[in-house]
Amino acid sequence: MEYNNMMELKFLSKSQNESFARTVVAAFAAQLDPTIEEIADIKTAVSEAVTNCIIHAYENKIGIITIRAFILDNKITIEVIDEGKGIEDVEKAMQPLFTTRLEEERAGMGFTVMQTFMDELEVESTPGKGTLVRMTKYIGRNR
Amino acid sequence: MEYNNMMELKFLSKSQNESFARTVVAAFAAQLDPTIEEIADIKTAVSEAVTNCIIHAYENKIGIITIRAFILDNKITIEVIDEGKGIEDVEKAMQPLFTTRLEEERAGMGFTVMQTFMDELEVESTPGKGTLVRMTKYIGRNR
Amino acid sequence: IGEIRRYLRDNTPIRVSRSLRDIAYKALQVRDKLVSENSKEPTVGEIAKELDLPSEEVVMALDAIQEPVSLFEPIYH
Ligand SMILES: Nc1ncnc2c1ncn2[C@@H]1O[C@H](COP(=O)(O)OP(=O)(O)O)[C@@H](O)[C@H]1O
Ligand SMILES: Nc1ncnc2c1ncn2[C@@H]1O[C@H](COP(=O)(O)OP(=O)(O)O)[C@@H](O)[C@H]1O
Ligand SMILES: [Mg+2]
Ligand SMILES: [Mg+2]
Repeated sequence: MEYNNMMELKFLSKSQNESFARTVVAAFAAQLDPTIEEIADIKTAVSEAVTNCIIHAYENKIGIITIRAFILDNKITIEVIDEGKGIEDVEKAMQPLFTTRLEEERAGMGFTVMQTFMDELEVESTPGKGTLVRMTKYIGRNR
Repeated sequence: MEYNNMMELKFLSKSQNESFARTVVAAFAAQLDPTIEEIADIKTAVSEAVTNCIIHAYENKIGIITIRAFILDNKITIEVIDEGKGIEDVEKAMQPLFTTRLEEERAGMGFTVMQTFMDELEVESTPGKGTLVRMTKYIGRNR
Repeated sequence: IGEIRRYLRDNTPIRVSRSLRDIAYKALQVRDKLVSENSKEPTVGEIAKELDLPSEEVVMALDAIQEPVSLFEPIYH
């Protein structure tokens, strides 16, 4: 991937690290001089992706979550990667309201939230190996 | 190393990333519920270590800097690692006022600052291979 | 330095969590001020400049007052 700047963060899939991960990505994105609004969008999307790793990929066992972020001009690309259980049918998983955890509140909207708050979303997954979520946002696009 | 929580950050040795790196360590240390003073100590020490990687290890060429942080009870251990040129004589380098860059202001006090603001400091270096700086701080010790 | 630090520690055991919230509320005030001055949304950099802080710090502080994410409702609306 082409970039002007990049970073990689690895952390444990503990729920207390979700807000840490979100802050790290937001602090990195700060060099694109976003608005508070744009930062909030990124944080919301990263939270959803990280929560999915914690809950679905590692099912509350402790695994390692990797976040990579790349900046190119006014574009930030964020990858959230786990080596957890993977997704059988990615297309189906990405549909609004689809969830494999019916018990939870507001279930099945994670990918929809990522899609709504970011400009691009790609998901690559191999069952038994893990999942990569790649999200892109153009800063300053709607100003 | 034994720990309750840990993280690893990799980033490019660009000077614009120094304040990013410092913020990441501060955000991670925040879970120990430090005082403003304690966080300022940690940020100051991390800044010095990262600046040394940028200026001395990679001599303003672009390399990768790795920061690892480990939390165990009220103790945070921070490692700042480069794969740059290394230090010939670590003991001498750590002495107050020793510097290989005479032209700069306030030169030669980086390691002294790290020692002052953290509780423990260790430096391992291999010329031609790189340097690891390990700093430890006990949060709440002086309260 | 040691004396000064001990003095500060003994007398102002202010937690980072509290100071972050203070910075965040100041940031939101500055944002409102800039919005009414320029009738457009300021960037984090513009807010940080007014507060004389690095952008990263402002961003970190704003995270400290982040409310639970509500669906489809951007957080600072
Ligand atoms: N990282 C992941 N690893 C494994 N499965 C995942 C991952 N992310 C999402 N999924 C699957 O996709 C479904 C939809 O995810 P999402 O839209 O976030 O809704 P929810 O998390 O509320 O179920 C999840 O229920 C889960 O089955
Ligand atoms: N990461 C590093 N890689 C190579 N050399 C280093 C590194 N950190 C420190 N040094 C060496 O140790 C010396 C002392 O460092 P420091 O106390 O920070 O003072 P200063 O950076 O002002 O020279 C430096 O001048 C440099 O020669
Ligand atoms: Mg989800
Ligand atoms: Mg130095």
